[in-house]
Parts: sequence; C-alpha cells; structure tokens
Amino acid sequence: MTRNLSYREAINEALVQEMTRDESVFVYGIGVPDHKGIFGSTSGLAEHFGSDRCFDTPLAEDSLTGFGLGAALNGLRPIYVHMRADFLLLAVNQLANMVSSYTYASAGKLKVPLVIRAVIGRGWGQGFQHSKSMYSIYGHMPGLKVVLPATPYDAKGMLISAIRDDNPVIVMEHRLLYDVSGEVPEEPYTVPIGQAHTLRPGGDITVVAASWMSVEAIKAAEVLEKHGVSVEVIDPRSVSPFDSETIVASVKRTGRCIIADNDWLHCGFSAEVAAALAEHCPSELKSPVVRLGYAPAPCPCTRPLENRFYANAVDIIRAAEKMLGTNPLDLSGEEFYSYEHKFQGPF
Amino acid sequence: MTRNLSYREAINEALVQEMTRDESVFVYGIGVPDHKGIFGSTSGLAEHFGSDRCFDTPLAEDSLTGFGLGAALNGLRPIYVHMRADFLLLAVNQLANMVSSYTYASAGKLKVPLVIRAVIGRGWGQGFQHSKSMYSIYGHMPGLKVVLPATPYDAKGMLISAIRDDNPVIVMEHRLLYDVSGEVPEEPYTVPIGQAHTLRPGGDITVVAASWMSVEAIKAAEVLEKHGVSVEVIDPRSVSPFDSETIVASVKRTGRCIIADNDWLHCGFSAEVAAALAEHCPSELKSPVVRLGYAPAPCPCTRPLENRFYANAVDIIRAAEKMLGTNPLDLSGEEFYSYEHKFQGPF
Amino acid sequence: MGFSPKPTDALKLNLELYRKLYLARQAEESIRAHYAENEMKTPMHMSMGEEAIAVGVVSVLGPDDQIFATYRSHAIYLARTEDSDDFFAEMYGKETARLKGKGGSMHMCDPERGFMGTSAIVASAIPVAVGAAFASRKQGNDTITVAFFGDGACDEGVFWESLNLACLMKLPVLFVCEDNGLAVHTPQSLRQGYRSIAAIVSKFNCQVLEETSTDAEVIYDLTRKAINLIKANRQPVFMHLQYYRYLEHVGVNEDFDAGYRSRKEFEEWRQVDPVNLQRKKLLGNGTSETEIAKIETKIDRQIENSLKKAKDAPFANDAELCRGVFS
Amino acid sequence: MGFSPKPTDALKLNLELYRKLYLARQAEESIRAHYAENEMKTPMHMSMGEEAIAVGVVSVLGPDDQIFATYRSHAIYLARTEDSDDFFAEMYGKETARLKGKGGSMHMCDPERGFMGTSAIVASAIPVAVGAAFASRKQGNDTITVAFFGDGACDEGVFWESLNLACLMKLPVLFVCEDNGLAVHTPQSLRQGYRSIAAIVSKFNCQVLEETSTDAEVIYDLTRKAINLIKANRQPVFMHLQYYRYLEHVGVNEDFDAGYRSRKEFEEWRQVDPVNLQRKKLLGNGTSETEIAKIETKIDRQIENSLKKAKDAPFANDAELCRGVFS
Ligand SMILES: Cc1ncc(C[n+]2csc(CCOP(=O)(O)OP(=O)(O)O)c2C)c(N)n1
Ligand SMILES: Cc1ncc(C[n+]2csc(CCOP(=O)(O)OP(=O)(O)O)c2C)c(N)n1
Ligand SMILES: [Mg+2]
Ligand SMILES: [Mg+2]
Repeated sequence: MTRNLSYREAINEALVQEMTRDESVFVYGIGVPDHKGIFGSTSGLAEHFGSDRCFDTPLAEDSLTGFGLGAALNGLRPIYVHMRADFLLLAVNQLANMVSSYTYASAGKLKVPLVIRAVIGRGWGQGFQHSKSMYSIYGHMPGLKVVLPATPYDAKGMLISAIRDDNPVIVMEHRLLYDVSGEVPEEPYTVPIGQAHTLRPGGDITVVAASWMSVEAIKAAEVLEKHGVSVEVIDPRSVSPFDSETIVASVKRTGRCIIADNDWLHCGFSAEVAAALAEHCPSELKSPVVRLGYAPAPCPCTRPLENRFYANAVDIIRAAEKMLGTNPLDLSGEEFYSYEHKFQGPF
Repeated sequence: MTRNLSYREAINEALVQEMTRDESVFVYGIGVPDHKGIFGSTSGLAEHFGSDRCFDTPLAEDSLTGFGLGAALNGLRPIYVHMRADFLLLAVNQLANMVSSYTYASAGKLKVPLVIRAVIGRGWGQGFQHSKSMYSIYGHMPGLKVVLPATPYDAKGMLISAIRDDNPVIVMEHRLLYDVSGEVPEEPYTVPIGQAHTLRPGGDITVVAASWMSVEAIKAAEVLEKHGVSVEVIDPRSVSPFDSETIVASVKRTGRCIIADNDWLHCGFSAEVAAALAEHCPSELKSPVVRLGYAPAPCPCTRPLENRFYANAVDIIRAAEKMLGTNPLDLSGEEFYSYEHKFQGPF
Repeated sequence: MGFSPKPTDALKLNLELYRKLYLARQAEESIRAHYAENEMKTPMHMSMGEEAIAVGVVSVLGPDDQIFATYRSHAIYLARTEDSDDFFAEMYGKETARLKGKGGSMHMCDPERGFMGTSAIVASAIPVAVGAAFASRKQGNDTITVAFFGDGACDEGVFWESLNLACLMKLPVLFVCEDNGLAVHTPQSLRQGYRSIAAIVSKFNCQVLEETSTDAEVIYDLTRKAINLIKANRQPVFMHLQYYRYLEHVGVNEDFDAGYRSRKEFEEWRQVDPVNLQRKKLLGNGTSETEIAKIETKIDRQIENSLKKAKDAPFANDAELCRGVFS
Repeated sequence: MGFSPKPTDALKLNLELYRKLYLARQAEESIRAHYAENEMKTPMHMSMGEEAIAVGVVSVLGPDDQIFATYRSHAIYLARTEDSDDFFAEMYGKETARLKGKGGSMHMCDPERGFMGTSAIVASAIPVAVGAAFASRKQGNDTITVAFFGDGACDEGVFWESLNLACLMKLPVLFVCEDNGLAVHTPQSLRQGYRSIAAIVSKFNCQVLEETSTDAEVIYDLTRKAINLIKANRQPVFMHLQYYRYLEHVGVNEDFDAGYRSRKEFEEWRQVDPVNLQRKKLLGNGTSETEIAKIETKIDRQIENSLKKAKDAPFANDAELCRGVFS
C-alpha cells in the first residue's frame, strides 16, 4: 500500500522497519533520541527499540566515526546521524584513512556495513558553518558510497539499501527536502544505489539536478514547458557509484546540459558530471555545458544574500534561455521559493 | 644568478630568504627542526633562526591548524608543515569551517596569511595512508588557495608568493619531486599564484599534468615527438584559483586533451579540468577527453601493484595513441620510472 | 576599560556590571518580543542565564585583550562592545552592521574591539585562541586571550589538543568553560566518562578555578585572580563556571514541557538570577531605586532606538555576496 | 591460547614467552640482514626493544579477543600469530601472504586470528577498538579489545575522545600505551603540557596501571590483572608501559649519531633487554642452555624457511589492484 508521506516520515519508517527486521541495526548521534529527533526522522526509535539501539553521544565526531567502524567490523550495522554535514568534516580522517579502506586493508575479509546520515544544504539563516554539502569530497574516496535521495520514495528505499549494504554508505539529506511529501509504499523496499533517475522526460535540454536542486529543476521545467521548451530532468541520486550512462544518453539526445548542484562548483560533483560529458559525448553537445550552484563564497546569513548564494529554479530558467538563445521570459506570475517561505524558525 | 638546485633545496632557500626578510614568518610541525628536516626542506632553519621560529609540535593536526589561524589573524605568517598530506585530513574541519571563511566572517577586516605545506603522492611502498593527494577537496573550499609547484623554480617562487599572500595557501609538494633538479635564481622572486604554465608547446594533443605528472608528461612528450606526435604539456600549477583560460586556449588549438593527475579521478581535480573544457570548448574537441590518475582503490603497498596504481608516462603515451588512432609504439628502448628506481628506502 | 587594579570604588564597578547585565538581558528580551515577526532570520542561541559569566569575565579585560567565543555569544558581545546598534543591525541582517548581516547571531565578530569572532562548530575556536595567545607572546604584548566555550566543547578532541598546546607552550590563555550541564538536550551523564572536568584539567600544567555563583562581581574577582595567575605563573588558567540555560537550545522560547529538564530546576536558579541579584546588591549597597531606574531607562531607550534603526536600515546589495572572500 | 588462570607451570609460561620474544627479535634481525637487498619495499617501523610489551600483553589474550595496533606492530603480530610465513610473505609483498602484499609492514591484518588491523595515522585505530568493544558487549561476548598505541597518540584529540567514550560506555577496552618517550625524534618535553599521562587518565572512570619493566612475565601478570579489573569493574583499563626504541623511527638502522638521543641511554636499556632478560631467567629457573638453544634453532630455521618461501613466491597479478575495495 502506498501513502503520502513526508521525507522525514519516510526516513523514520525505513529506520523502524530495518531495526525491526535486523537486531544488529542501531542508531546513534547527538540528539537522535531527544524530543526533536533529528527533524523528526529518528522520533520514537529510542522509545520503541530501547536506549541501547538509539542513543545519544558526546560531541566527538571523529572518534564516533571510528567507533561505528569498529562496531561494523564486528557485524553490527551502525547508523551514525549528523544534524549537519558540516560536523562530518571533523571525521574526514576516519572516512578517508580508515572507513573507506578497511575492507581493502583486510584483503576483503572484513565488511563495513556502516551508514552515515548527514543533513546538507540550505536551512534558514544558518550561515557558513551550517549549510555545507561537500559530497564531492566523500565521493572522491574509493571505498565509500555516497547517495543523495531527493524524494520521500528514494529516502526510504535508498536508506534501506544503505543499511543492507555491506559497505560504508553516506546518505546526505537536504534540509529543505524534509518538508516535501510524496507517495511511499508501506512495505519495506530497496532502491538500488548507483542508478540515476529520470524525473521528467524532455527533448530540448537535460538538467542534471541532485537532491534539493531536483525540486528546483522540476519547477523550472514546468515553467519552461508552458513556453514550449521541453526539459529532461535527471536526478543522479548517487555521487558514488556514479551512473554517468543515464546522463550521457540523455545529453546525446538533447545536445544540451545544465548541471544544477547544491554545492560549490569548483572541484565539486558538478565538475564530475561535466567531465563525464567531456569524456563521453563532447561532439554531441550543441552548446557548452553550464553549471549552477553555490556562489564561490562562504554562505552569508542575511536573507537577500542567502537567496543569491543558492542557485534556484529561476537561475535554471535563465540558463536555459541563454543556452537556447531565446528572450528572457516574464516570470512575474510564477511562484518560486515556496519552501523557503514555508520554512521558518531556526534549522 | 641562477644555479642548479634540487626541489628540496629550492624550498629551503625560499624559507631562509623569507624568514630573513620578515620576522613574522615562522615554521612549525612535527619534525621541522630535526636532523631529517622534512626531507631536507627545513634543514638548518632552527639552527639559523632559533627554536621559536622553527619548532616541533605535538601530534595534533586539527588544533595546530587553528593555532596557525590564530597566529595569522594577529599578523604573524605561520608555515605549518605536514610530512604527508594524509595527516592534513585531520584538519579538514579547521580548513573548511574556520580558515577558509575567517576573512569573510570578519567582513574583510581580518587577514589570514597562513601557509600550509604538505607532501603528496607516491613515495616508496607507503600504502594507502601515506600516499594521498586529494587537493580537490581543499580546492573545493572558497577562501583557500591551493598550489602544486612542479619544478624547483616554481617551488621557490610559489612558496615565496604563498608566504607573502594575505590569504591561506596550501602548497602541495609531490614526494618524488624532491629529487628533481633545475635552474633556480639565487635572489628571492615570486611566481604568481593562479597561472598555468606551458611547459612544452605542441600542436597535436594537449596534456594537462600537474605536479609530478608533469614530469611523466614531459617524458611522454619526448617519446612521442620522436614518432612525429607533437604534445603540448601544460602544468596548471594551481588548483585554486584555477587558470582554465590557458588550458582552454591550448585545447582550442590542438582539439585533443589528456588530463593526467596525481589523484583519484572521481570528483577530483581532473574532473574540474575536464569540466572547464565542457564549459568552454566542447565543439572544438576532436575526440573525447581522457583522464588518467590513481586506480579507484586504496593504494596497495607491494611494488607491482603500486606501479599499476599510479598513472605514468607510458599510460599517457598509450592514451595519446588511442586518441590519435595510431598503433602502439614499441617502447622497449625507452627508460621509464627513473625516479622510482632512484628512490630507495622508506619515505 | 583597561586592565587595572580593581576600582577602589566598588560601587562604580557594581554599577558598570549592572549596566552590562541589564543591557544583555534586555537586548535578548527585545529579541524575544520581536522574533515572531520573522524579520530576524538567524538562529538564536540565547544567553539568558549566563550573563554573570559574560559580564564578569569581560569587564576585567583590557582593550587589547582578545575574545574568541561561540554561537552563544550575545551577552559576551554586548558586554564587550555595549554596541546595541551594531548588534541589532546584524540580527536584522542589515547593511549598517559591521558584518552587513553576513554573520548573524551565530557569527558576531568585531576584531577592532577585541571580539575576534566565534565558531558554531563546537570547540573549533579554542585552538584559534591558543594561536592568538602565541602571537601575543611572540610580539611581546602583555595581553590575554580568552576562549569561551560550553561544557559540550570538552567532549571534542580539539579541546584536549588545545589545552595541551597552551599548557606546553605556557601561553597567556584564559579558558572559560561555561557549564550549563547540557549539549543541546543531552546531559553530561550521557557524554562524560569522568566525574570532574576540573579535576582532570588540573593535572595539566595550568591552574584551575571553579565557581557556581551567578554574582557577576564574584566572577569578576575570580577573573582578576585568573589573569594575575596567568601573568605570574606564565601558564594558562582554566575557569569552570556553572550556570543555567533559561531557554531552549536554539530559539527564543522556554522548553520545560519538552521533558528533558524540569521547570523546578529553573525556578531554583531564578532565585539567583544574575540580573536580579546584581540589582538587589545595588539596592543593598545604597543605590536608590531611582538611580537604578535611570540606568535601566537609558538602556531601554538605547535598545529601542537600535532596534528601530536596524529595522529601517537597508540590506546590503548583491555585490556583497562575494566580497571579502579573499583579502 | 585462551584466557585462563595463569599456568601453574610458571616454567611453561616462561618458555612460551621466550619463544615469542625470540621469534619477534629474530624476525626483525632477519629483516635487518636482508633489507639492503631492496626486495622488501615497505617502510619498516621496527619493534626492537618493545618485545616484552607485545609478548606479555598478547600472551594473556583469548582466541576471540581482538587487537588493534599501529604501523609498529611486528612484535605484536608475531606474538599473536607466530606465523612467520605470512609475515615474511607480506614484507616481500607476495601473493602468498594473506593480504597479498597490499598492506606491507605498516598494515598487517589478520582478523581471523583477532589481529584486526593497524593504522599508520597515529591514534586513528583507537576509536575503532572502542567500537569493537561495544559490539562485543552488545553481542554478549565476554571478550576484550586491546588498543595498542604509542605515547605520541596521546597528543591527538581522538585519543581523548576515545578514552572518554570507552569510560562513559564502560566498555571492555584495554588501552596499551607503549611509551618510548619519542614521536619520531620529538621528545615529550616538546609535546606534552603535563607531567604524567597516567595521572590524567586516572581521573577518568577507568583504572590505570603503570610499569617500566622489560620482563615479559611482569607485563603478562599486569595484563592479567588489567583484564580481571575490566571484567570485575566493567570499566576500561589504561596500561602505561615504558620501553626504549632501539632503532631509528623508520628503517632498520641505529641512529645514535643523529644527535637527538645518546647511545649511553641505549646501553642502559640493553642491560635489561627483554629477550636477554627472559633467557637469563630461564637459565636461572633451571632450563639448560641446550634446551634454550633447541628452541632458538627451531625458530631460526622457521624464519629462514619463511624468508626463503617469501622470496621465491610470485607477486599478485594486476587484477588484485582493484579487488576488495568493496565487499
Ligand atoms: C562539532 C559540532 N558538533 C555538533 C554540533 C551541533 N551542536 C550545536 S550546539 C551543540 C551543543 C554544544 O553544547 P555546549 O558546548 O555545552 O554549549 P551550549 O549550547 O550549552 O552553550 C551541538 C551538539 C556543532 N555545532 N558542532
Ligand atoms: C596523524 C599523524 N600525524 C603524524 C604522523 C607522522 N608520524 C608517524 S609515526 C609518528 C610518531 C608517533 O609516535 P608514537 O605514537 O609515540 O609511536 P612510536 O613511533 O613511538 O611507536 C608520527 C608523528 C602520522 N603518521 N599520523
Ligand atoms: Mg552546555
Ligand atoms: Mg613513541
């Protein structure tokens, strides 16, 4: 049976079902058992499964990542939750030097079924230390999988896949997505890790848009469609492994590509997407690839600058117009930023 | 006056000259004052300038990066040295959340003249925890500059530029380069940060090769030249700021590009180079871009696998042949891996 | 300002302390009154309850001493600068603020007045303070660097590294641990594998001072002692100071209904509320109700005025977005 | 193996300890003899001097206990496995090694025998050991997890975080700090802002044991005591054990001419060399020179044989390069 669930509910359901199915799954991190429950995503777990399967921790991201590794090596399935991906930056050493290489270091004898969840991207006036994504730096490390579910359906299915995976998987969840709703089957299911998803077919331009940017891209596509421009929106869903085939196949058809990312561009995931095109279909490109993302600056707090810091549907529309050589549309009748307006109060 | 100096001597000379010129410059890190002096690059500094300007530290990369930041905010010019870039991964939080944003966070009122030196890449049987480069992850952070001097001339000139820069600069030095010699002027000079350098002009293929890979690329170009293939070798020299113009201009002429990196490919610097081509000259590409770099695995220790892990001149030659559709050359008469053979003993 | 012997005029000091306590408290009351208007779009980590620590410590510092702090720094910032214009302009994210709204509540920074900035990544500013103290000593300055942080910061490895570094290098650092027993909603029993942080730190080469008082003057005196110790022994001092956080971790409301702590505890601490306590002390010391009301009215007007100016001010234009990334 | 009461037959124990001590020592002597041939292309961080710690601790452990260690683990690995075939195959980077040469000297790993791997990033394996201990307890196993690390590891924040975590969660972790006074060439006076690590750690909720002996039996007894304490108190134990590093930090040579330490110091420690000490003890206990020589000859042959096999073995083929990145 399928119901309409929010992204946070979808995550919560995945956790409940997997913890029920498998005793070895446990959830830890600052705030996971408290009344806020990581924006609701871990609510009820401590009550339901007990405080030894859902527990609070000291502030110690580096050691707690190693802790998860040690538990995973011994057959447990830890899920370490970070309220913000900015805090994951304290654990880069464990990820790069330990977690990602432990299976290789044991010549395949040891498995690392560790899941790390981290909230990324824009929130509400959060400034430069609570707004980062930086998935490219984790995607850069062989031995790690990095996924970016963008819908409630994927949030549940990819988290279940991550939990059942015998390898370390980082699941990055955009803060603004938590309020997005969609159809979610009640029974447990998996969404394979490493497959892009075509959210909307189209023939004129391919927009590659992961995580929150897929919401912006859909909005842009809807607006452009009214004006006769057909946009194909592809959600890569996974930074690593990366499904370049789906994207390349689409661009071979459309000949045009806009990459819209929730991150800085330079050396970011958007560069990898563009590189795939340069490697696989440069001659099919009718116009140069365009990348959109964070402004090349730390994120400012004040709303007007924050609005300019993040790329959005309007930026995608403008880029598409430029690429097609058409005149700028009058967008005054359109409603943008619906989530930013809905979203209020800290975090 | 110009002399032939090794890369390590060139670094050492830059340090001596800048420390002499400016009292606020100091050098710190594990081993900087010892008898090995970071492969000779810091030898003599403690003796010459005293132990409060060249000093040993605890093993505490995270806090010592913040320490450098605090000193830099107050007008000192710290140079923090890491024997291995793998250890810099413990300080990613300070770099991403503090160092890179401090000037912005003070609305430009505070300067951060901090230099971080870190040794990257292949050494000798060093395995997966002493062979990383990962400059893309630092290049990804706005507010940081990241440079990769590849010659003794640049080693001196770019280090002096970095020291005099009022912004944080990470200088990454490939271990194998330490034994390379070249012409170096005696007097202090600067090499501007953010300009690529065409090491060898050519018309058939552009090879973009930073740091150690430029040595491999030159070797490949020499071999290919004997067989009538003219290779242009460009050393980007700086990951951030990134001089895409020089590279794009070259590829517009040659129509072909091989990117050879000292790092993993996925979401790496090589992706940014390829992305620049997709953004600026896709229609000028006569054939798809090719990237070479680390194998997608942690680095193994044993020599035969280690040899396959790193890309080298032979790989560049084979990629060029494929790109040009010519038959594989007989390379049996050529001498490759000269440095790997020369290099012996740990580190 | 200026580090000097304690004013022989204790009354003058107590008036100064009260002025700052009242300013910090009322500025936050003003935030509480206006936050729901949704014009201050910045997450607020309120100081209410910790004012005695902020005011007591900061009031001892000289003009060249430096402060590094956290996302929870309203009181510290106001005690240091008493500049409510800049404060509210920043809360409203306006161009008229020194930082033009780029920082917001979590990231105030005013280096010209020795408020060297904050970090919202717990414990991350502590090593920066240690480096600043190194610079101070190297440059032959006789200044102190203060690192404010919460009890949660002691969970992080970088705290231990920084403590070790400062003790090793004998740097003039004053570590101020503002202990409210909580990290967000997590009590110490779920975070600390030890009984007393003070007992552990005292085994490093530094001095440890502990206090539970909410009397700003007590904190002031203790801080004077701390700074004397730093200068006399050429060693850092670690101050462990307890207080009670009145409001939710982030946001402007009470949260005693959330279940992780009781209103009763709050009521007990309210008995010794730092602002009331100081007011009562002044009354007991012979200051008249009228005199006190005069101070209060002046500050109320100042705040009202700052708030109005902030509301009326323009936002920075888009060009600010990428300005100041590099020097 | 197997955690059991101390053998009533003390002689049997002492023979076992000697066998392992001699194996560790001679394996490294063999490396020294052959390293210049440049066939073992892996940086060697030699154990010489620490054998009593490695052998003493490891010999107490049961088959399901787990060990996490560092790049300096030859003696620990050999004490645990006594498998010189695998050891030398890995040093020579050959396909016949369990790890097929992917690890080398710094990264031995044999999980089937409880040697869970090492880290060459100082202190990085310590939290992993804590997590393993958590799994052990959660799974209802009665096992111990041992984290070996050097004194330099205590400089790193992650050490403090891990110690706190283990003490907070009351996990069955045995922390073994092998203190040789040095991190590469840097003495503790340039790294530690405190007098005694043991004094600090004892303020956490754990037990601390200290020892300077180079007698493997003393270390063995102390480790038994430690494990009893862990089980009785449900608390971690921190063992602080001193030794002298005979050779350079990395490499197979002496380096007393480098200037950072004196040969005299070395000569003093040589008086109590752990292998000699144990040998003398055996002689004193009535074991004959012939009996001892028999043990030694057997091990000499074993090593010679392992070395030859390693030299003769093939390298893994290229397909191994990317095998085992993922499960
Ligand atoms: C490194 C890091 N981890 C987690 C967080 C999320 N977080 C924000 S404040 C906080 C609690 C900090 O507690 P404490 O240091 O005692 O300060 P207090 O809020 O009590 O003043 C946490 C966990 C963070 N900001 N940084
Ligand atoms: C995080 C980190 N920083 C620096 C290094 C370089 N390094 C390798 S071994 C070593 C010294 C470690 O000393 P200790 O922990 O006492 O171990 P020992 O070598 O004395 O056995 C250092 C600094 C490293 N490997 N990892
Ligand atoms: Mg607190
Ligand atoms: Mg040591």
